Amino acid sequence: MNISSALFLLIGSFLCVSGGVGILRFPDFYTRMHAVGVTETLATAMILIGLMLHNPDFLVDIKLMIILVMTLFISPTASHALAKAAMHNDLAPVLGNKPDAKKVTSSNP
Amino acid sequence: MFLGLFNYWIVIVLMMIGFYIVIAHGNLIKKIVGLSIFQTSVFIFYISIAKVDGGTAPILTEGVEIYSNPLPHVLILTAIVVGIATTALGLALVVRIKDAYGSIEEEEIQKKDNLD
Amino acid sequence: MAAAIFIVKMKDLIAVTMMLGIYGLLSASFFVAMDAVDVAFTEASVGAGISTLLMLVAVTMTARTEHPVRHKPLLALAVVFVTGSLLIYGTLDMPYFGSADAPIHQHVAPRYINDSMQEVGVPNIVTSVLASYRAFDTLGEVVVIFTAGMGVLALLLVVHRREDDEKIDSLNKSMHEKYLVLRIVAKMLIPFIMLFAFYVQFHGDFGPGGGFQAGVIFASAIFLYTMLFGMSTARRVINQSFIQLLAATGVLLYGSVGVVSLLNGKEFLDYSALSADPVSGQHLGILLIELGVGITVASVMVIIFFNFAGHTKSPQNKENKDF
Amino acid sequence: MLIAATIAILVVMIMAISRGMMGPTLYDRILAINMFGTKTVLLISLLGFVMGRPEFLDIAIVYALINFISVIGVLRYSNSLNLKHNNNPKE
Repeated sequence: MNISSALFLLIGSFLCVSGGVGILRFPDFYTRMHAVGVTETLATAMILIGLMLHNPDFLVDIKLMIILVMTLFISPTASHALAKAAMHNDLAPVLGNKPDAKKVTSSNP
Repeated sequence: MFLGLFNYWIVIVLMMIGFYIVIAHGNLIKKIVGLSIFQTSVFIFYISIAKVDGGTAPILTEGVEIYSNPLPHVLILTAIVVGIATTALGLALVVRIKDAYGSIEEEEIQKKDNLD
Repeated sequence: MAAAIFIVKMKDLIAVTMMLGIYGLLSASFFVAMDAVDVAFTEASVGAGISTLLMLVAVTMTARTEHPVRHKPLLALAVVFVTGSLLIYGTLDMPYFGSADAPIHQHVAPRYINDSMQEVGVPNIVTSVLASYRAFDTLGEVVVIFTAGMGVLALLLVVHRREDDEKIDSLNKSMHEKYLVLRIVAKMLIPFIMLFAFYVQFHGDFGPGGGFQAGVIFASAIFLYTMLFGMSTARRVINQSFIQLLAATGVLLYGSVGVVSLLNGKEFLDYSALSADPVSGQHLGILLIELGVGITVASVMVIIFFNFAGHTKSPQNKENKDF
Repeated sequence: MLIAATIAILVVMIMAISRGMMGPTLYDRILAINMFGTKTVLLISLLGFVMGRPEFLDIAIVYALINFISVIGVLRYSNSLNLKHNNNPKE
């Protein structure tokens, strides 16, 4: 295994874990979505590039490339759709330091 | 010593969870979910007994001697698709029951039947 | 596996459905770890995608929340506990996980693994067993799927009234603004998904894949279209009776391959009768059969989805008429 | 390194599941599913390399597609559901 591939994999794993921490620790839906949406795309790209560098086979590289391109399409689109749907159904974000807003968020199914 | 039987135990726990949902819950959709968990536990059982230590997927390539057993894979592959078809049939029945009785809770349906 | 335990407790049926989706993904990754790539393929497309969708549609059509259980679940718990411990007692005699000398690996499996390359000439043993050695079994499965599709049709058939085009267009326009980004991405993806389905269909001899998976993937592309462009538009593109015809054609294709080999003097579904060279006959037979399976599965899935999703609308229409 | 990445992804999957369980709103759960799906894609491609047979990336492609479709489906039908909820109280 060469160093560059290991480096990419390391960055990818780190981003993944930070996204995971984000989804657990952030206070409301929008911030969570931000954490996931941003890290997910980059982390996926990093890990897939790491695998590409790791692997000599051409066909496998192509398949990884397809996965990468599709993730780059799909992941932001899904995030967009999710946020839009949440906004449409009046899911209030937690703004500033207003503790009341949290109640609104949690009471909404 | 019994660590080698671990896979069966996971299967049994899952199966019992599915079974519990089916017998203890009155909601028909929940019952179907329970059935599908039960079903998946059977899939996992079949697949886990097909695994051979050190074997790889049963697609022939050069330089590989040990393959996992392909037969359970075949059975489960078809079973999954049949499973979704039958689940859809069950859900269709639930929808019709909802149309006819206005409810999908077992007890309410029975009450309505007794009234008639 | 925690997802399953959680499902028991949830009252909100939508959340249950979500967890079922996660459970499907989880079990599919388990299948990959267990070397069952073909099964993982199927579970990926079925368990995670379509079953979640169907459940969700059914939930939207019925009730969202579950009523609290009135009677105590102790009896059920006791029954479950007793059954579980009996089963665990039963496992004590079972062969250990992964041992190569378990009874299951002794009988037909070595023959499949060692001889299928000479007899069938297909590297993917799962495909060769599915479509050649156990073809009769698979025919039965396909018929079951076909019957289930017909059952759904019988239960939920909505007589489609053709809405006037203007209404469809106006609906289309309002949806267009709402789902603009999604529609564009979907337009890019749908051809790719369909192409990929064909790849899965015809590459099934060499890698994981085959008729069942391809059918499900193809159907899911149509689902995507239906969800984003509306039911009536999708019905304009894909005619319901045409789909029903296709579902029957798939089964018929499968069966007729069997009959042809019967007429050529071999046994039912013995493909070596299809060509002078047994191995190329096998290839041809597997190709045709997988095609039949793919057509049937795809069209049955589409039938199921159309009727489920179409059914949601019919009560609303009735209400409108009442007012 | 491959194994380390696999373990990291497994940890993240556990995090996503727990968010799916806790998730106060429906959208949190959908988010958790979406994240879980993407992580499954990565896990499967990594597992292929760990087990030494990386030809099976087709499964990962299917996952990426199906994940998208199911998220869209969930959103679409949850929307229609919420509309129904708003209408029902009058009856």
